[in-house]
Amino acid sequence: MSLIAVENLAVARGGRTLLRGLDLAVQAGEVLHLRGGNGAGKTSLLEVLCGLRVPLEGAFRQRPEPQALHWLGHKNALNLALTPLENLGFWCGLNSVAEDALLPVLQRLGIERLRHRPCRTLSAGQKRRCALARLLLAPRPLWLLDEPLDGLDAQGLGLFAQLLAEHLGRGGAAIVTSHQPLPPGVPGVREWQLA
Amino acid sequence: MSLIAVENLAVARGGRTLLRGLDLAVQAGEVLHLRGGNGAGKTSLLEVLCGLRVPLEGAFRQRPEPQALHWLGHKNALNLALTPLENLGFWCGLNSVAEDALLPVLQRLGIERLRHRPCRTLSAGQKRRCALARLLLAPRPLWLLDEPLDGLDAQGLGLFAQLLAEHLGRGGAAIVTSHQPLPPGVPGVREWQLA
Amino acid sequence: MWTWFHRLASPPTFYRLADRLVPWLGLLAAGLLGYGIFGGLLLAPADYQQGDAFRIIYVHVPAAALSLSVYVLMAAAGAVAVIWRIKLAECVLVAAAPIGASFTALALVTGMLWGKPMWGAYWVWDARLTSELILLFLYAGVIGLNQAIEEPRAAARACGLLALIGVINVPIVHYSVEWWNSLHQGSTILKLGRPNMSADMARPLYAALLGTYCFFGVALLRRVQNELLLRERGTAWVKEQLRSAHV
Amino acid sequence: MAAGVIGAFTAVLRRELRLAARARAEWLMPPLFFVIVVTLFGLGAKPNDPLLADFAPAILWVGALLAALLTLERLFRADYEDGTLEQIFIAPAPAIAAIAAKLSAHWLLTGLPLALLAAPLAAALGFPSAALPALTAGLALGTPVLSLIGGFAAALTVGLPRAGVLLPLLVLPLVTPIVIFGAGAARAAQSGLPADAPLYFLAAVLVLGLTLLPWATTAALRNAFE
Amino acid sequence: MAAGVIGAFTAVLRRELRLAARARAEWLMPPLFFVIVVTLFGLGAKPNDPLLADFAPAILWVGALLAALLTLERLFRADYEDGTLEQIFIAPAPAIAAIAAKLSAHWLLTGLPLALLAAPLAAALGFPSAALPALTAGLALGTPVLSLIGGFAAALTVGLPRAGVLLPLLVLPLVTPIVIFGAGAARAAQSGLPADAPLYFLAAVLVLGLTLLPWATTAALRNAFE
Ligand code: HEM
Ligand SMILES: Nc1ncnc2c1ncn2[C@@H]1O[C@H](COP(=O)(O)OP(=O)(O)OP(=O)(O)O)[C@@H](O)[C@H]1O
Ligand SMILES: Nc1ncnc2c1ncn2[C@@H]1O[C@H](COP(=O)(O)OP(=O)(O)OP(=O)(O)O)[C@@H](O)[C@H]1O
Ligand SMILES: [Mg+2]
Ligand SMILES: [Mg+2]
Repeated sequence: MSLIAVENLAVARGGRTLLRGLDLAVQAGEVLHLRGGNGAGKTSLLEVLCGLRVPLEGAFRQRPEPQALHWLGHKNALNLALTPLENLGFWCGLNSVAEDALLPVLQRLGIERLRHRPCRTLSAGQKRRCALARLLLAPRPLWLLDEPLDGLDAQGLGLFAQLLAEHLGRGGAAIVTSHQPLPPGVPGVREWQLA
Repeated sequence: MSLIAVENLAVARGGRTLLRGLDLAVQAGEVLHLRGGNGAGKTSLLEVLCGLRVPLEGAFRQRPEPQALHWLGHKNALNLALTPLENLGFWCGLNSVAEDALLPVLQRLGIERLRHRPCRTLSAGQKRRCALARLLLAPRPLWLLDEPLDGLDAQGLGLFAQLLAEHLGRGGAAIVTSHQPLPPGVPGVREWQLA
Repeated sequence: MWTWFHRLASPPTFYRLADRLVPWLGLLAAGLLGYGIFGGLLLAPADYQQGDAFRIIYVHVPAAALSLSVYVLMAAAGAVAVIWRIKLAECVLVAAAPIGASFTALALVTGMLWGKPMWGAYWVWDARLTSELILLFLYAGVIGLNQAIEEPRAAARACGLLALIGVINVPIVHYSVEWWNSLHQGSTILKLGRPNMSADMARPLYAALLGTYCFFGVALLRRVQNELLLRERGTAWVKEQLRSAHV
Repeated sequence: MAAGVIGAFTAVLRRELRLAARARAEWLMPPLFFVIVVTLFGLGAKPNDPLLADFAPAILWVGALLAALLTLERLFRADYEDGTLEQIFIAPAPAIAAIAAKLSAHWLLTGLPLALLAAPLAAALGFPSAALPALTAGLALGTPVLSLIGGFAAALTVGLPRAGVLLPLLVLPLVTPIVIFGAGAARAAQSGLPADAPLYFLAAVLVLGLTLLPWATTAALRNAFE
Repeated sequence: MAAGVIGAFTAVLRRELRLAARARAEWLMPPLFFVIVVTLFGLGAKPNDPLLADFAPAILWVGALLAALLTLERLFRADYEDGTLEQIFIAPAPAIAAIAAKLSAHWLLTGLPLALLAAPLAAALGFPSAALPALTAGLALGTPVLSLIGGFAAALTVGLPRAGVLLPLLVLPLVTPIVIFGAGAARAAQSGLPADAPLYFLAAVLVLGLTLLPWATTAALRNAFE
């Protein structure tokens, strides 16, 4: 069974059609690595897939529920005046997710020491880790990730690969954009080149 | 002759000393690739080197003039309501640089078609290219670049390597942070690992 | 019915329909307005109280009535644009705003000119007058919002939402003379059936009123056509249209 | 689903109040501005000038409105720019819960303090104390509408480079009826007339606003993603 | 160096005006805003209330203060957040040239329109035409000071996101004397008294502000980088 499937999708930005006639389906246990030049439309496509943007044409054959997907955009969705703990705690409340997992998740991502510091004072990679923490706060089958590797150091890349592999092992799936190759250790990667 | 040299530098953020006793000098024709984990202090160090931040200790043995360095931070310094042409034109005015080079530079970076669109409508990589354009608008011997590869596609990486190589060929130098290895084709790269 | 509606709302169909409608509507507007102005300014007898000053009515009342009707039309178009995302409705909304603002300004200016001889001042802080001024600001808000948002479709939908909320001001303008004891004349003319105005005066007024509606129709259709060409540039039917117009 | 709605509402409300506590300056601004407006008019008049009391309803109402305006621009902008709004729209709970919480927080932090401050300020202007209940009731009913309409306008202009100037143009025409009736109620009470009619009108507008504007605001914000 | 200073100043000024002009209707917004503020007071009062003329100076000055406050927050914030401010401080020309240009642009876009519009607006409120010069002169002298003080405050808040609790407490009291003297000059003229004393005071404050505040603002912004 596919976790998300679209048919004959067309995506437009500012009156220009970027993608057309796209058929795409992602199965459990699979990572779709979206590639394409700058401006190819990867971000726009992900926004359509997660329901933020209306496609120009086409339909979902299988549309995931909001409870079934994680969206990690280019922006980290962190309020800079709040601490990681407060930011993630807010996300938990918004999604009716228990907050018990917060501390272990922060530990897993190596930012538990920073949890009481306002996000304004975190480095670029530390913020990105904080955003990635959401993926672990609630188990959701489909991850839509836009440039998740941005700003991560070598250790961070390894950690990300590990998290993604575990997610796939539990029957999850992911669609990931990244200009660099995904780090080694992730099984089931399928590349998809946008025009 | 080194283009920049510091001695016994210490850098602190929020009361915590990140780097201490750093001696560093960069010669013409050389690229210093700063590496280090998330939060190691790479960005803070670059900000000290370009004069935006005051170091905790230490001194410049050789301090570049403002006219002699380019600083490309993590942020692109683009106003999203203005077009690339307007943003870069403003930069030229601010730096008393002639605007004739604007169009060829945009062409070189492959964003001349976008020059009349507000930057809000550019993709992440297109914005980064626009920020990189400043490096070519005025010839300056020292480039300080914080994660310049962020968001660049494969073609962009190649282009960056080419620009950097040309810069070095003209006797320039650069200090670059990047978590990914610098693209092949850049001579004279020296890695420098921060604690 | 629904499919018919959809076909009408498709840009090329509407564009051609508008082309056919405009000449007739224009003719009608010219005739009615011609009679209204001529009859009002020359034929109708001078008012026994106001003398010739009352003749401003032939401009003031049509402009004021249009200023309200156009906003209601915008709100309706806004609802269609927001709910069904129909491009034509977006164009109607955006195209109507400047016309409506002009009528509002005209009503204000003629009213002020009339107010000087009648009430002794160009401006008084009266419910009718002030609410009409606010209507002008509401139009300005729609126009400003449309210009400020760069993505045209998003701009039109934002304007649609604003027009939907702002339309509550229209009944306030209309009923202001009844709700507050206003200096301004009550609703008499527009109450059909029992006009308390001599027929010589009333007939040109009705003609001018209808003629102004027709004129608005012409202006709106033309503006919508422009808006459609602009938004659909690059599509086959626009290229076809331009070719046949020898542009 | 209901649990999700309540959870989202309280999560957003908690966060807003926490943010306000973090940058206290932002929320001190409206009451301060309010006090300054009143002081300014007070300084203009002669001491104990009865004119001041006559004009007090207008001063207080316009002051409240303008003070509320000051904070509107910030209402959604930060969340739009840092991506939080995306998370709100993507969350399982309907987005309107979060939006309603933001609007409530705005009222708690600006409208409510102003309504509470009005009585002492009015007294300082020589406003008769018998008429204070009508003034306060009017503000209590009217300030939520100011927050609702203001939030709607802020949603329409979120993400615009210079919303600062466009925003008042959108808000002020929409709120004028509120100001007219609110000031009207206070004036009626001041001259010993019954103030129920305008207060009922304000209550009706509040109910109307509560049922319509959160939806319109949510639609306007969603629209900002295209 | 002088060429660099002038180049930087004009580059920043051009950019600010261009940003303001991006939405074509933008330059119409400040005047509309003032007209609306005046209208609001007109509505809050009884129809044709003669009190309006008495309070006209206060109304116009509150409008000026509010226009300044509404637009201040964004004066440096966008540039700080997108990195433009870094480029300004790293540029060869001294940063004060760019900062002065930003402050000038702010006055051109908010203070100047009000000073120009004050006369017709005051007339609409029934303000005596003999007193108009004093009112306009006061605004012409006072609005630049509002921009300067406000800009300084905005610079402080850009750098001190959390510690800025004291800020509005500092800023609003700082501008109140300006507003009070400005309104005082108009009121003096209105009652036929000489208005020179408050106008001289405003002029003195303006000179002082022009010599001190651009530097202080630049220092506050530089401070924001640590
Ligand atoms: C600036 C001043 C004025 C404004 C803003 C204004 C506004 C309006 C508006 C909005 C209407 C349309 C009402 C509706 O359709 O419900 C109207 C109608 C009318 N106005 Fe004025 N007006 C002004 C001054 C005057 C003056 C000075 C007179 C003459 C004494 C006047 C006479 C009329 C008449 C006779 C109608 C038609 C009323 C009817 O029977 O429906 N107006 N005005
Ligand atoms: N304003 C601040 N106040 C306090 N600490 C800060 C502040 N800004 C950054 N830091 C801390 O300083 C350290 C260095 O930050 P910096 O941004 O220089 O790291 P970096 O090496 O560039 O990391 P990255 O690879 O993630 O970009 C981090 O641990 C960060 O948490
Ligand atoms: N708001 C907008 N209005 C008009 N065009 C836009 C808008 N946003 C994006 N675009 C254009 O749409 C195209 C796709 O953008 P998108 O962000 O999806 O690209 P991307 O594949 O994610 O690129 P990158 O690799 O640089 O992140 C780009 O050419 C961009 O210029
Ligand atoms: Mg992208
Ligand atoms: Mg960094």
